[in-house]
This record gives sequence, C-alpha cells and structure tokens, in this order.
Amino acid sequence: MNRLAVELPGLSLKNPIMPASGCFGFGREYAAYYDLSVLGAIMIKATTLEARFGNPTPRVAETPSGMLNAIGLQNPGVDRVIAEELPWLAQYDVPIIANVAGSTMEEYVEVAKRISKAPNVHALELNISCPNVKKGGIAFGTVPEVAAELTRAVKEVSDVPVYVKLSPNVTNIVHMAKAIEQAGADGLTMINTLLGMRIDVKTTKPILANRTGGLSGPAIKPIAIRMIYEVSQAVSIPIIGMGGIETAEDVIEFFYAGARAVAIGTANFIDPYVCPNIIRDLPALLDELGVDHISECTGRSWNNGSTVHCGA
Amino acid sequence: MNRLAVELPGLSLKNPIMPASGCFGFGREYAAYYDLSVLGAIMIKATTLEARFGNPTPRVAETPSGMLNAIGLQNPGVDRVIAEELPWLAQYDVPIIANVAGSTMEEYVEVAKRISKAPNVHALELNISCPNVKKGGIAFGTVPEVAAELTRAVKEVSDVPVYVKLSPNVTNIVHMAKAIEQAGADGLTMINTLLGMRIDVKTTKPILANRTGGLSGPAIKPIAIRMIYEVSQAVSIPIIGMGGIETAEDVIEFFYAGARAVAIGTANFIDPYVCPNIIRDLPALLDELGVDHISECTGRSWNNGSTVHCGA
Amino acid sequence: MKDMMTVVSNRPIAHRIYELVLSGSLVQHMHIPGQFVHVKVGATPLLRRPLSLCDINQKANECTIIYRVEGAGTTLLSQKARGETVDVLGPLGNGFSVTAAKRGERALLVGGGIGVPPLFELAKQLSQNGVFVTTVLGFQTKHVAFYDEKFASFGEMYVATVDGSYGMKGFVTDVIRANDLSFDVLYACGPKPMLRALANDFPHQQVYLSLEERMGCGIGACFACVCRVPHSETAYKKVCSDGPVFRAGEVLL
Amino acid sequence: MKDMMTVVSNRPIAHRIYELVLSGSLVQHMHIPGQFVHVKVGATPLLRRPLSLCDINQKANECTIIYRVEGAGTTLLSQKARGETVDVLGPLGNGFSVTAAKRGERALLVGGGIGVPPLFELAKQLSQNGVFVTTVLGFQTKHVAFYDEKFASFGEMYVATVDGSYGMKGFVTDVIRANDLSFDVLYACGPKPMLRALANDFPHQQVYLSLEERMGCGIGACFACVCRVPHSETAYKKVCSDGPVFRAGEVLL
Ligand SMILES: Cc1cc2nc3c(=O)[nH]c(=O)nc-3n(C[C@H](O)[C@H](O)[C@H](O)COP(=O)(O)OP(=O)(O)OC[C@H]3O[C@@H](n4cnc5c(N)ncnc54)[C@H](O)[C@@H]3O)c2cc1C
Ligand SMILES: Cc1cc2nc3c(=O)[nH]c(=O)nc-3n(C[C@H](O)[C@H](O)[C@H](O)COP(=O)(O)OP(=O)(O)OC[C@H]3O[C@@H](n4cnc5c(N)ncnc54)[C@H](O)[C@@H]3O)c2cc1C
Ligand SMILES: Cc1cc2nc3c(=O)[nH]c(=O)nc-3n(C[C@H](O)[C@H](O)[C@H](O)COP(=O)(O)O)c2cc1C
Ligand SMILES: Cc1cc2nc3c(=O)[nH]c(=O)nc-3n(C[C@H](O)[C@H](O)[C@H](O)COP(=O)(O)O)c2cc1C
Ligand code: FES
Ligand code: FES
Repeated sequence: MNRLAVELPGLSLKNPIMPASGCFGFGREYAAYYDLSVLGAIMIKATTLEARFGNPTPRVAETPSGMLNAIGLQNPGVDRVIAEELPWLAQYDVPIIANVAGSTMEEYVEVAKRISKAPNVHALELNISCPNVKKGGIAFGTVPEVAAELTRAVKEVSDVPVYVKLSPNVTNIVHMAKAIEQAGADGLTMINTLLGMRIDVKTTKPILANRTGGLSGPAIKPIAIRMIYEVSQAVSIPIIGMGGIETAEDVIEFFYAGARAVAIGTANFIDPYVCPNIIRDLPALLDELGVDHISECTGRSWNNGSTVHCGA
Repeated sequence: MNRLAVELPGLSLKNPIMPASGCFGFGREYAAYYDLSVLGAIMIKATTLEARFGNPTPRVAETPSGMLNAIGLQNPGVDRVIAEELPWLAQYDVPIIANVAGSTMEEYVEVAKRISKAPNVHALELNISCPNVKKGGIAFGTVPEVAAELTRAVKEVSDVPVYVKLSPNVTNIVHMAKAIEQAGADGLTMINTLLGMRIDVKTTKPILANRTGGLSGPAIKPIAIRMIYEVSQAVSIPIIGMGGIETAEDVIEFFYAGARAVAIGTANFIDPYVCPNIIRDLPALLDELGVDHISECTGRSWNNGSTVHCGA
Repeated sequence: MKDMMTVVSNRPIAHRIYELVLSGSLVQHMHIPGQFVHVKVGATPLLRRPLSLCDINQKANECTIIYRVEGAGTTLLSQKARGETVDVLGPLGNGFSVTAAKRGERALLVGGGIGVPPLFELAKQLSQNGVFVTTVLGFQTKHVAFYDEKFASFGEMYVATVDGSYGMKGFVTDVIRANDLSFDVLYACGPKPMLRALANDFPHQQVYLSLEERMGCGIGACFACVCRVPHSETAYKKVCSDGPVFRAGEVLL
Repeated sequence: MKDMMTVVSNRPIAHRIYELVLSGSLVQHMHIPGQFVHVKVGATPLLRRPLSLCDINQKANECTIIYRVEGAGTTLLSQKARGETVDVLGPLGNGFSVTAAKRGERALLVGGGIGVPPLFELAKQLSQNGVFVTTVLGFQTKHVAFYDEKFASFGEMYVATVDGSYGMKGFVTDVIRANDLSFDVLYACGPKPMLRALANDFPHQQVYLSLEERMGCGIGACFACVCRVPHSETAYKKVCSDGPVFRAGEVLL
C-alpha cells in the first residue's frame, strides 16, 4: 500500500505534495535539482491567452516570515505553454494542474478550453484573484456571483476537472467556497496570497514597483489553516491546501484542518529540495502519529461548533 | 519644538506612540517597568457593560513572526473600569483612549456613554470586530451599514471623539472606512487582528481552546501597511496605525503609509520597554531621514494611482 | 527587570533535558523558589519562553535553569554555547511560600517531569531553614530522570516512573501512599493531573501547587494565562503574576 | 547544489564591509567569476541573499565573499564566527566571459562600491590567461574602499571617490576619460547608473555588465528578477539565471 497516495477528481496522486503555481515556473529549473516524477503533481505558472511581460521590478520584497510578490502574470501565453512547456513536462510521470488566469471571463474560458486538452494536464486551477477589467478591476475572486459565473463558464469548456483557487482577501471565505461549489467546481485550492505592502524607510517609496503585492510564506499559515478549517466543513468538494508550508508537520496540520492534498510555494525558494524532502519525511511522521494512511489525517480536528472571535 | 507632538481629534499627544488595546491591560503592570507619562496615550483593554471572564485557556498560540490570541474580552465591566482603573491611571500625565466592545449595539452605546464621561478618557476606540449576537454572530466590523449604524449611535452619546477600529477581515477595507467616516467617526484605528488558527500536530486539536483567534505581530505588518495606505488616501479623518510594529523604523513605515500616530501591541510582550525605546529612538531616526517633525512623514509614500494585484 | 545574561554552561543531563547556567546581575534580584524567568532565545521564535528558576547562586551571580527540548524555542536554547547571551525578563511571578514550613516541620516536595526544577531551590532554602525535606520525583522513564541525587542530599528521596524502569512503577501519588508519607506542608509542581490528584488526596492540609499555562506577556497584562477561582463566574487569577504558585483550593485546576 | 559551508574567517575590511571566507565541497563546483551564491543566513530572515563569488580557491576548498552590511541578512551574516555554518545554494547564474579577452589583450575592469568583489576572481583568471588587466574602482568615500591593493597587483589600478577623499574625485567614468583608458573588453559591476554610463560611453566595444535585482528563488523559477530585452514587449531575461552578467545591449538597463 502506498501510504501517501491520494485520489482527487482527475488526479491520482502518488503523494499529496505538489509545488504551488508561480513558485515552480514550468518545472525546468527544479528538474536540475531532482527528478520531477517524485512529485504528486505540479501546479504550473499562471497562463493567460497572450504572452505577458508582467510588472516592473522590484517584484519581490521580504517581510517577517513572509514575502510579497507582484510578478504580474508574466507568462509566454497559452499556445506556447501548450507547444513548449507541457510537452517538455510530459517526460515526467507527474500530472499537471494548469493555473488559468485572465482579465476577462472570455480570456479565462479560452485559456481553459485550450489548455485542458493537453494530454498531461489532469486538472485546471482557476486563479480568480485577478482583477476583472470589465468590472472596474474588482477581483473575480471577491464577489461570489462573479466567481460562480466564471466557474460555470470554465466548467462548460474544460475537458478536465476544475479546481478554483480561493483568494483569502474576502470577508467570508465560506460564502465564496459555497458559491463556487454550487457552480460546479470539482475542488478548491486555497489560499492564494494576501494583499500586502512594504515601504522603504530610506526612499519613502513602496519596495515593490507595483506598490502592493501578494503575501506568502509561513506568516500566512495560520490564516490558511483557519480558512481551510472553515471551508472544508462547509463544502463537500476536496481542498488542496497551501500557505506557508515548510515541513512535513505543516502538511499534517493542513490535513487536520481539512485539506486532502497540499501545495508548497515560497518554501521552494528557500530550499529547492523542500518538496522531495517533505515526501521523504512524511512516512516516518505518520508512524510517529500512529496513522496508516495520510488520508486519515484529513479533517481530524474538525468540530461542528462554530467559532467566534473578537480580536480581543 | 517637540518634534514628536501630534494633534488628533480629542488628543494632544506629546508623541504618537501608544500601547494597543488588550496588550497593556490598564497599565498597572507596565508601570512597574517605566513611567507611563512618557507615552503619547494609552489604549486600554476592551471594556464591556458587565464583567466577563473570557474564553477558556489556552488563549494564545505562537505562529511564524506572530501570535494568535483568543482572550475573549475578559474585563471587569465598565463600572469597575471607571471606578478602579481610570482613577488609578489619572496619576499619569497621559490621555486614555477607551476601547469599547459589546455583543449588541445597545451594549456598545451604554459602555460608550458611561466611559466617555471619565475625566481622563480623551477618546473612544470602538472595537467593531466583535460578533453581533442579534445578527447571527456576524461581526459588526464586516458589514459597512452595520458599522456605520453603530458609529452613529455611539457618536450620539459620546462626550469625546470616537475612533473606530477596523477589522482587516474584510474584502474591501476602503468601503468600510468610508461608511464609518460618513457616519461621523472622528478617526480610525487599524488594524485589528486577522482571524487565524493553529493545530497541534501531536494532539490533532486546535491549540487555542477557542479554536480560532486573532493574528497579531510582525507577520501582519505588510497587511496593515497596505490597508492604511489604501484607506488614508480615501478618507480625510486621521488614522492611528498598528499591526506588528517593533521599531522606530516600523513607525516611520506606518507614517509613510498614511498613519498620524501608531499603537504597539504584541511587541510589548516581547520587550516591556518597547514603547519608551521607540520614543527614545525616533528623534535620531528623524535626523537620519532629514525630517524636522514626525507629522511630515504622514503619507509620504502616497500615490494617486490605484494598485492592482493578482496573487501572481 | 530585563537583561542580557551570559551562558556559563548548557549541557544535557538526561534525555532531551538540559541544565543551563546563566550569569548576570539579574541574579541579585532572584530570591524566591518557584519564580520564573521569561526568556527570549533569539530573533525567532517571536515570544518569550517561561522557565522556572532551579538554582539561585547569589554569590557566583549565577542561576540555573533546567529545561526539556520541546519545540522551536527550547531547541534553539539547547544550541546556545558558553559565552553567548540570552535575553531574560524576570524574575517573575509569585513563588513558593518558603516560610509556610517552619523549622523542624516536614515538607513534602512532589515534582513531575519538567516540574521538578523549581523544587530544587525550594529544597535548598527549606533545608537552610531547618525544615525536613522529603522529595518524590515522578518521571516517564529512567532516561528522562534527573537531579534525583541532588534531592537525595536534602533528605529522603523517592522516585516513581510510569514504566517502572527506575524507582517505583506508577505515579508520585502511588509513592506517597505506599510509603505513607506525611508532611506539614506539601509543595508540588508538575502536570495538571498530578496536581489535581494531590489536591484531592490532601484536602485539609497546606498544599502549594505550581501551575503552567501558555503565556503572552508573562507579567499580567495580556490575560492569556488566567485560571478560574471557585464560586465565581468572572473572578480569576493570572498564572504569570498571581502564580505560578497557588494554595490548593485557591484556583480551579 | 546546496550545502552547509563552514566559516573560516569573517572580518571587517572597510566601513561596514566584510570579507567572509567559507570552506566546503561546494567550492569544487565554483569556477566562473561573476557567478553568485544564494545564502540562507539563519532561521530568519526568510529569503536567501545573493552574494557574488569574489575569490575561488579550489586547492584550499575555500571561497571568499565580500559583503556590505545593509539590513537584517547581512547584519546577521556579519555576526557569524569561525566554525559556524551557513546554508549556501550555488554557484548560480552566468558569470563573466573570461575567454572574451584573449592572451595579450587589454581588459578594463570597472567596479562600483559593492560591485567590486566579483571582479577580483575575474582579474585573477584574466591575469592567469595572460590578459592585461586595468582596474577602475569607484567608492563613495575613502573609508568604504577595499581590495585596491589586491587589484593593483594585477596591473594598473585607479580609484575614484565621490567626495575625493581617495583617488580622483568623481566617478569611474571620469577616471576612464581623464586617463584615456582603452581596452579590448570591458567588464563592469556596480550600480545601474554606472553601468548605463559605461554602456553609453562604449557602444561599439565588447562590454560585459553584471546586474543586480531583488530575487526570490535565484534559480530562474519565480520571475522576480527579469529585465526587458530591446525591441520586444514581452521578451525578457532573468538576472539570476540568464545573468547576472549580460553583454551591453542584450538587456535594457
Ligand atoms: C511558569 C512556567 C514555568 C515553566 N518552567 C519550566 C522549566 O523550568 N523547564 C521546562 O522545561 N519547562 C518549563 N515550562 C514549560 C516551558 O515554558 C515550555 O516547555 C516551553 O515554553 C516550550 O517552548 P518551545 O519553543 O520549546 O515549544 P513550542 O511548542 O514550540 O512552543 C510554542 C509556544 O507554546 C508555548 N508552550 C509550549 N509548551 C508550553 C508549556 N508547557 N507551558 C507554557 N507554554 C508552553 C511556548 O512558550 C510558545 O509560546 C514552564 C512553563 C511555565 C508556564
Ligand atoms: C547577483 C547579485 C550579486 C550580489 N553580490 C553582492 C556582493 O558580492 N556583496 C554585497 O555586499 N552585496 C551583493 N549583492 C547585494 C546583496 O544581495 C544585498 O545587499 C543583500 O541581499 C541585502 O540583504 P540584507 O538582508 O542585508 O538587506 P535587506 O534590505 O534587509 O534585504 C531585504 C530583501 O531585499 C533584498 N535586497 C536588498 N538589497 C538588495 C540588492 N542590492 N540586490 C538584491 N537584493 C537586495 C534582500 O536580498 C532581501 O530579500 C548582490 C546582489 C545580486 C542580485
Ligand atoms: C512568486 C510567486 C508567484 C506566484 N504566482 C502565482 C500564480 O501564477 N498563480 C497562482 O494562482 N498563485 C500564484 N502564487 C501564489 C502561490 O501559488 C500560493 O498560493 C501562495 O504563495 C501561498 O503559498 P506559500 O505560502 O507556500 O507560498 C504565487 C506566489 C509567489 C510567491
Ligand atoms: C493579547 C491581545 C489582546 C488584544 N485585545 C484587544 C482588545 O481588547 N481590543 C482591541 O480592540 N484589540 C485588541 N487586540 C488587538 C491589538 O490592539 C492590535 O490591534 C493588534 O494586536 C495588532 O497590533 P500588534 O501586531 O502590534 O499586536 C489584542 C491583541 C492581542 C495580541
Ligand atoms: S501571560 Fe500575560 S497575563 Fe499572564
Ligand atoms: S530570482 Fe527567481 S527567477 Fe530570478
């Protein structure tokens, strides 16, 4: 028995560990460090319809136990991803989850339609944190109806299961999740980054050229855990969890909160071997915890009562 | 000239540094470490109508560069605060900002009415992150109309200016701030804690007895900076900033983002002398930055363009 | 009071148990057994760690702390070498009432696991006051036991281990019963179930218990560490500043 | 490649400038001047810090890095003592083309401030190849200048300081003009305005420039460090993996 194998819509994973979108490019760089086939899956970088250069630099800034990024969706466009990146990745025995982004619903739909037909793409991940240019730049992922509409539209054209990536920058993550579940999403991935900013005291200017950016890394882990805990008890579709994972213990914490698999982002930058290391460490940790199979960990800390907190 | 003096509605501060509510009790403990008169002001612990015991323990949990708390509004009730704590604080030459909390609008109003009459209370701080028991436990601070209504009601009865403390757990902090400004608030304080959670891998249980709690400390600083940056450019009432401040440099970063004064919470636990130390360090830092008066720092990094970010 | 103290020595004395000797002028303020220090181990982790004073040596300007390597903080602490410094806030809290036991009276000291350390300074001071000290130490197993010989130098010393690998098999309460140990004052520090058992077993005697609770500030300001008081819905005591030592019955366990 | 390397020495050589010598088997993979290592200084700060290789000593299994104390990372690095370890990822990036300058040709090495270090290994290798090395070093002021004598051992060496406290008053470009320095290949590392000025002054010659950019991964995966390429809206190069050294004109400065 493979104690780490996990079954999710469209995804038969040999283990539940995958690099998070945008933190692993299209895998080429990490392939120099280890065999990508050891991974459960790979979430590739956000892909848009046309090639994009992204934001001016600086694009990253460090924060206490975290980092801000404002890459700005730099990517070669869906057709080149299909022509160049996915075939290259096909040499590895690893399912690909394609991260789909856009500025309009039409763009998402078109990217999803095309990329979901690639043979090694086993699922889509809709990055709904992007601003909707037709709706005054309000992110798709902050209005339940808009996110639901987008989900439905993408589901209609996708050849593979669709996971929707939740933005944590919302008042009620459970409302969002339920709307997206009802719209037919096959799964959720969460959380994307929190909006943040840093200012350089010497120059008086924001450090990021884009001024604001997305906060990731260990700093956001408690927020991710809380949101996964809440959402996983409110929906019945599976959740791939992410946000600050660095160790096998962190992975178990996400499973206890309700995740069925996890993704690792920022930690890849700190240690390129972090994913294979976690995969290596998990069996011994399961032994220590007296758990046969990692799936048994999902939702272990669930509790039906609702929680209340007052910032005090 | 006092380079650190700051004027805010109801508050003539000798410097813009004050301990944040809930992180300094009613000052008694820190008075053993230094003379409280050195402080710009003191934000005292949240006060409710009746005495409350608060949540079961454990009430705190550590996170990367942060901590979670779920104290649960423990306090002796407004009448004892007025009878015992405020008169004791009156021995110090320091204005008090009274943090007002409640489970219903009526409770807030009653607490505000009573405590705003205390002679050394120079302003109120409405802690609107509390769940509204009459509205299904949805926090006052997450629905603009509810927050506005509460602000109006408290303004009507308060003898002193009213600052409203924004919860960061919202989709659009600018909407909240504007609604509260229109309702007549004299100022804003921000940010309160972010909702988070930690699970103990050994026990499978949440570490906090309350399960979720409020995330504070350096981890949330980039989120606070971003929100203050956005809100300060959208409203004309002053902002007292907080969230992860540890050093004089952090204070300047908050001013650049748009704060006119700052509060220090979690850092008091790590170094009881943090507030006087920052007050001591600020003049030299102003020299280094070539700034005569700290007020000149407010909003130095403002920029009219709006920012856009996509979590990618 | 807060100061940087210097590591004099820091060595393992049992499985994952370290004995840390610190030197600094803060020692001149340390007098009462059962008080603790709140230690900032490095830039990370963020919060301080409460650790009990185990031995106070005013003459040498040194104090000893014994800690078990648990998580990030104590792991980092275990890596501190002689000459390095740690940031210490303290002494904090209300310790054991040494004077509760009078010259010629019998004190029973009961320690469980990592609750043993503060009893050492207590045993020292009681002995100096002419109190007869009997100690019962409970551990999980032999290889995590420590300071047993040191306690034996003050008087009778019993050990219980859960697995029977050292001393009597069982709990400290079993030892007390088996040996019919009697006392004028009982002082205890250890896991809550042990404290509860002791409070239950000796409801009519002078019993002092040292409690543990997760802490924020450590000085009474944040209300993280409260415990309930009998017969009240809202009354409370703070472990950090009212305790960590309480009279049995004073707070709900 | 990633490994723990051991601090051999770590000492200040100018105001806030440190010279760090590291030892470890990773050195056997270090060959190319202008490459950098990505250093994790401790548990905090979170991200690695890119630092150029300044000297590679395969025989001794040692490499040298020179860094300026700027913020949290370099401050912590400056506190590392002999025998301590640092976590090093590297060597990374594409360094200077040593072979661009042939035996008997003249190489002009231009370094500004903390851009000076990678030129040292470059000067060494060029000299070994029989290339004539002239160096121009620019600093803010005298007390932050370093390695001037070391560079002088390879050939002509000029210094410019902004305040005129050492060498010529002005910028490296002033030195080049004043001394009418000519070359077959120019190699430069330093602040962007300096690199821009050099690229403008010598549009028709072989010019290699080493760039700096804030980095996430350091290996080409995160797209933090891109720069634009002439005549394209979407084309880019990554400083970490395509650079940090580029031919002038290859990327927009
Ligand atoms: C008054 C008092 C005295 C103590 N004296 C000693 C002593 O002499 N020797 C000793 O080994 N231990 C003692 N402890 C327990 C000690 O504080 C914890 O073992 C230690 O904080 C664990 O830190 P960590 O970083 O290794 O573990 P982590 O689990 O990583 O700590 C995470 C957080 O939880 C807190 N925490 C974890 N366990 C405990 C605990 N048992 N009690 C309180 N907070 C905890 C930490 O302080 C920290 O904030 C005492 C606790 C208290 C309250
Ligand atoms: C390819 C390359 C080679 C370098 N070689 C050297 C060298 O040999 N010696 C040397 O002293 N410095 C060098 N630098 C600059 C060095 O990386 C920064 O000075 C250092 O990262 C500052 O870290 P800090 O923690 O002290 O400062 P902080 O300001 O606290 O750093 C905060 C964040 O900003 C980043 N950062 C700050 N300044 C820079 C910068 N100038 N370039 C890139 N990232 C920055 C840090 O890496 C970190 O992520 C090089 C930079 C690059 C890109
Ligand atoms: C540099 C960087 C780039 C990212 N790019 C994307 C992206 O293209 N699409 C996306 O959905 N999320 C993107 N993310 C978010 C991550 O996939 C992940 O959700 C987030 O970083 C939290 O995980 P972590 O804390 O492990 O990094 C990016 C994050 C980082 C740090
Ligand atoms: C232990 C603790 C108790 C708090 N209690 C209150 C409170 O009673 N009322 C309130 O408005 N905010 C309360 N807060 C929030 C702080 O005032 C502050 O807004 C927040 O912690 C962010 O600042 P910091 O990162 O500097 O701690 C509390 C925070 C902590 C850590
Ligand atoms: S730890 Fe803050 S009150 Fe006890
Ligand atoms: S730093 Fe990540 S691509 Fe260059």
